[in-house]
Amino acid sequence: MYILSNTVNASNFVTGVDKAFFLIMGISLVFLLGLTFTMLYFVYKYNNKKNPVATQIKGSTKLEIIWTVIPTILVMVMFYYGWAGWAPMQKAPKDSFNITITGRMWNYTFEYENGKKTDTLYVPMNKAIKMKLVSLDVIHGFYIPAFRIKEDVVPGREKMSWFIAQKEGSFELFCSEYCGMNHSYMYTYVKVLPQDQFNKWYVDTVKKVEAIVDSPTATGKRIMKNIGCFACHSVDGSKLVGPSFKGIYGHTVAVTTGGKEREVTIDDEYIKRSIYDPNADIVKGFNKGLMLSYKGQLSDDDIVQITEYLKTLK
Amino acid sequence: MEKEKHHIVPYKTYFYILISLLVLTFMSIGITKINLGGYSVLGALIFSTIKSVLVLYWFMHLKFDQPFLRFMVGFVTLVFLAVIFITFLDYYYR
Amino acid sequence: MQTATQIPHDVNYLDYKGKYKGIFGWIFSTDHKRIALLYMYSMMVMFVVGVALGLAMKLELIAPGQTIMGPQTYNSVFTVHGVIMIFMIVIPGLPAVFGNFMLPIMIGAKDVAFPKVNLLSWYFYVAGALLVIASVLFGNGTPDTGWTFYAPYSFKSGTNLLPAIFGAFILGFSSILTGLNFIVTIHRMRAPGMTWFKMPLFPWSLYGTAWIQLLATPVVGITLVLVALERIFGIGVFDPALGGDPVLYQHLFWIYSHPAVYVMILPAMGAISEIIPTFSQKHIFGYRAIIASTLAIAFVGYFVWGHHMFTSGMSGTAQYTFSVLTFLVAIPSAIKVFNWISTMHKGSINPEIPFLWAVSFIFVFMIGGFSGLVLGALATNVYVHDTAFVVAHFHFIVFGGVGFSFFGAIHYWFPKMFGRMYDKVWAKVGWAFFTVGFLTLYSPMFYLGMIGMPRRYYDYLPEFHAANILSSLGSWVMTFGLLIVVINLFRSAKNGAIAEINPWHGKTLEWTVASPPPVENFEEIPVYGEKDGPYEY
Amino acid sequence: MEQVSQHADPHYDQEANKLGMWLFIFTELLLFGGLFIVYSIYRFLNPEAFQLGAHELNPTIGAINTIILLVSSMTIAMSTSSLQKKNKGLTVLLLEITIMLALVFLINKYFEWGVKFDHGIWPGSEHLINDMSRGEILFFGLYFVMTGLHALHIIVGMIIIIVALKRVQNGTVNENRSSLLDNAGLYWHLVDLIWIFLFPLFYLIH
Ligand code: HEA
Ligand code: HEA
Ligand code: HEC
Ligand code: CUA
Ligand SMILES: [Cu+2]
Repeated sequence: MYILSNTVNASNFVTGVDKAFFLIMGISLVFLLGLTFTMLYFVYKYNNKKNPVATQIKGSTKLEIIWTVIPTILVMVMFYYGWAGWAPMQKAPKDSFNITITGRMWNYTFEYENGKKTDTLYVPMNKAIKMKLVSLDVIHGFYIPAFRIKEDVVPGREKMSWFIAQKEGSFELFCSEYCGMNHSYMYTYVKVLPQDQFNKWYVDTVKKVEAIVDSPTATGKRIMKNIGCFACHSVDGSKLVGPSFKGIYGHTVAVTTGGKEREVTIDDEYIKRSIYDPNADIVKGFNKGLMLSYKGQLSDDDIVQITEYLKTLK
Repeated sequence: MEKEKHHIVPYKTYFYILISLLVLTFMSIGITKINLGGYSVLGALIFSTIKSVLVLYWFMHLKFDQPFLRFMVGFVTLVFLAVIFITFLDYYYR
Repeated sequence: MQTATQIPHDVNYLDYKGKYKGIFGWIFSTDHKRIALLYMYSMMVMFVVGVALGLAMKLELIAPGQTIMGPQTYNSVFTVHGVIMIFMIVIPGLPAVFGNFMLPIMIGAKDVAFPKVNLLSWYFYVAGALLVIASVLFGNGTPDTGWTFYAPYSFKSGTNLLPAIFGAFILGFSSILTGLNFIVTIHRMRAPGMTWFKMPLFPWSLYGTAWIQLLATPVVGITLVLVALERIFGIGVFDPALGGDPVLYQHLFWIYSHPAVYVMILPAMGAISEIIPTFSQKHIFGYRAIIASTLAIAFVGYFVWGHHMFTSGMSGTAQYTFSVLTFLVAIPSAIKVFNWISTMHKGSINPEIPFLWAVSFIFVFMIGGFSGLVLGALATNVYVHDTAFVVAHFHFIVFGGVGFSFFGAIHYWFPKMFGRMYDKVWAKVGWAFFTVGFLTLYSPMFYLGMIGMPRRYYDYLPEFHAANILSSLGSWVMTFGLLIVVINLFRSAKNGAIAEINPWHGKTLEWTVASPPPVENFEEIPVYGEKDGPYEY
Repeated sequence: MEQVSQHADPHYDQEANKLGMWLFIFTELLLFGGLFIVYSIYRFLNPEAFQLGAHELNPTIGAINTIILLVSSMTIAMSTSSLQKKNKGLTVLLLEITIMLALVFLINKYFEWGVKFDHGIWPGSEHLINDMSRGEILFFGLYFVMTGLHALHIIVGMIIIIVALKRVQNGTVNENRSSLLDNAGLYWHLVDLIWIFLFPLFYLIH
């Protein structure tokens, strides 16, 4: 159980939530065991072999009042602890470190204030992190079990979530709200680094060092990985939500354009259109409306890089 | 089977009710013509409520029916209003 | 027009030859007992599909990665599983089967108030079910939205949702008509002398249920229509791209679907409230308290829907209001449990099979209910919302509650309905396997939720593996138990020993008529005197 | 004819029929209630857009339709009285008037919607989606759904009234067995009731 494992106090919310959890579980267990054993005892004690004639008791107002009032008090206590563990989640401190989280089918992209984009969430330890949650298509759920936080990412609404990570390490980050086919693959990790290591990472990547790139097409691949194309497109020929990228460059596909079928040869122009205006040409056998336009998220430059990479997928 | 029942409502009662309904309709048109800002919604709703009470009581015979029907109508209305109220707890305080 | 044919009173409803022959004697029959059986058999067909899908999911989840199906299939499977189980099994479940069969007899009436409407509601049920099935078989893909049809995914999905949505709509209509019928029946057709507070508790629970059906179902009806219109025309009401608010969809959906869970459980509780006094041979403890709690659940249950939306971004005010109300609705359930257990106190308990089901009902219901408390508290809900914990909660309480009560009820009323007795030993064996399997199947899901496994997950990380294996094993044990129970009942309906009129020495009116009951139940409408009552042992 | 249906039928329970109809009306109220919730929330979120949208609608047609419905409500209410007074001819006449009024209502609605279509406004139309604010899209979406659903109820109501009319004519509905007519009346008043709220909410509140 997380509650007992090494993620204790991984974030500032753990104590509050777990306290409520234990309290409710504790009261529940007492009642569950108590009532079950009473019941079994009655079944044994007042079995018709031992007790052939029942004593008719029709009720007792006193008892009814007692067992209305006591549970009422208990549930109000439960409510209070539930509320107390939850209330701090509602408002982030002013000096928080800001990250924008964009959910789409089926990956998250994390964007930092300096423009850095990643597919894994890197955060400094012991610092309040405030996340702006944005969804581009359907509702997703931003869920880090170890931190006890969860917030739906709703399209058309700006939502917020925040935490202070208190433990170094790597923790799962799931999409908790069902969002279509690859919902269960929409997970990634939070990497909690000590402040100095984080700073180094943070500044490092700003430079967008091209030097570490081992092949000319790796940039395209990295862009695609970070923005999540591979959630829907494979590179090995298998059909996911969208067509596979394997060998697409230069090939001819059947598409529907404005209701009419036609054949096109995949070239730079077509790829660009597919990314900026995906619903213009719908590849036969695939559904409209799933792929969203990446206008404003991918520059023409990025697309050139992507195209270069796609050319290599023979 | 039950003998008693059926109070026969005279035609002219219905006619008076219609006249009141029409008057209320014109009043509500009138009141929304004057600019009351946010209160015009309230005004219009008040008129609608009065009108619906008239319809319920006379046209729909609630006045002459057993009390428990009136009670049920009131209950259902209250439940509905409570649902709207609770939904607004979300939107109003967002 | 009713023709004045003389209906014989010594012919039971199963043997009666009416105007129509063979199968038409059933599907054109307005006899509430035949309609009840029609419901039961059609539900059973759907139920087999639902169970098979459930088992398929458990098989898929036995190991990470692909086991027997792809992700898209899995999503369709849990959607259809949820839709079938909720809209076709547990919502109509007890009211349509035992309510239809027993309600008129228990209140001393010859039939329900509107027998034709009753039959119509069954036709609606079949039509709705067929439409849902059509969405599986035809068009471009089985619906994959989950039974909740959340916007905006429900109009992004390219699958064949419209028939499923209209199917659910029509099923709602069926449910409304049943509820309407029951309310009128209870108001108008109680036997002379049976005042409201002499009515047995099962009819009382149906009365509370019927009001929920009546007042909540139309809301989901219109919501589904809006989703359909959204898909067809793009009217924009829930589409964020057109200014709509997807969270409003959730409000409307749960305004129905939360009360709907009480539509499921109230009749189940009603049946338990009949079984326990009969097998304790004792007056039910706190008759009026149980009635009050039924009505309180029905009423307060209408206002707690928001607890399904604690992470959707409601205002803080709404969140704690809903949390408080959720906790309040738990109290009447507590009252019922206490009263049931007190009824056993100083009784003369005959631990027959219906009673065993009732006791195990109380046990699993408590577990389900307590996990509901964890979900109702804000902090813990945020943590376990949309995880396997929720799945465990609702299987314990929906399927544990309703399923156990259904089996309790069928073992209780079976001799009355079919005039025959089942094999009691096999019934116990089946019950034992079922209960053990049930606990093995769903308990691990609590644990999975607590370690953070989200629900509706086709694939999972290795750390979730062990508990999932256990759970899958449990599903087989339980199904084995289920098979024993069902086969036993099926065989006994034809070949069981002839049952007595009142094998359990019950005091409610259904035990005064022949088994199986004659066509119009009572030759002469019974009259309740001063001293009579449903639980006067 | 009248004699035939004189004998009391043990299966006929006027009170039960009435209660059944009222319960059905409750479900109808909540069906529209769902839409009213949607309306009130979106109006609350987009007050200006809803006022702009309301300007597009023609209050005169709305008012005329209101009057038509109110009058028809009266005529059908009167018809239940006249049936009790055993005045079959008048009952039939009043029901015919009711049906005519309902028809006029629908014709008005037809033209009203027609004008909207001419302006390029219909659910999902390009004009709506491209040129109008989000709030207005919602306004018109709700306008079409709610008035459309209401019109559907008018049609259903008409059918019920026609059936009742036929039954009054052939005597199966009479002063002793008036449930069908009473229930047709109740249903019709429900339609009226809903319009009483729709009218100001869409046409009036500028
Ligand atoms: C039969 C159906 C049924 C019933 C009766 C209940 C009963 C309850 N449910 Fe459940 N619920 C569902 C069916 C049901 N539920 C379903 C289907 C879902 C999931 C839907 C989906 O998302 O797909 C769900 C989801 C669900 C959620 C949302 C979870 C989430 O998605 O985040 C919540 C949150 O509050 C909740 C709470 C409760 C509570 C507090 C009760 C209470 O009524 C329980 C009361 C009972 C008891 C408390 C036990 C008995 C009491 C005692 C023995 C006495 C001692 C008691 C005290 C000291 C208090 N339920
Ligand atoms: C009554 C409701 C009901 C029932 C009985 C079941 C039965 C089963 N469920 Fe159910 N399940 C749901 C309702 C139900 N489920 C719902 C609502 C969801 C959510 C869907 C969604 O997310 O959208 C869900 C989701 C769900 C999941 C989670 C999917 C996910 O989130 O990834 C899983 C996982 O294994 C599962 C498994 C099973 C199994 C193995 C069975 C069965 O195989 C068990 C076998 C059943 C029995 C042995 C007998 C039960 C008897 C009765 C109920 C009475 C019979 C009545 C008549 C015959 C008339 N179900
Ligand atoms: C939500 C799923 C999804 C995501 C994410 C996605 N796509 Fe697509 N893509 C599709 C679908 C579905 C199609 C086929 C329908 C169509 O043509 O619009 C498609 C089609 C394409 C095509 C045309 C392929 C062909 O064979 O003609 C290209 C090129 C493409 N996508 C590139 C990308 C790139 C680059 C990205 C990432 C920046 C991306 N896609 C992200 C779903 C997706
Ligand atoms: Cu994104 Cu699930
Ligand atoms: Cu609920």
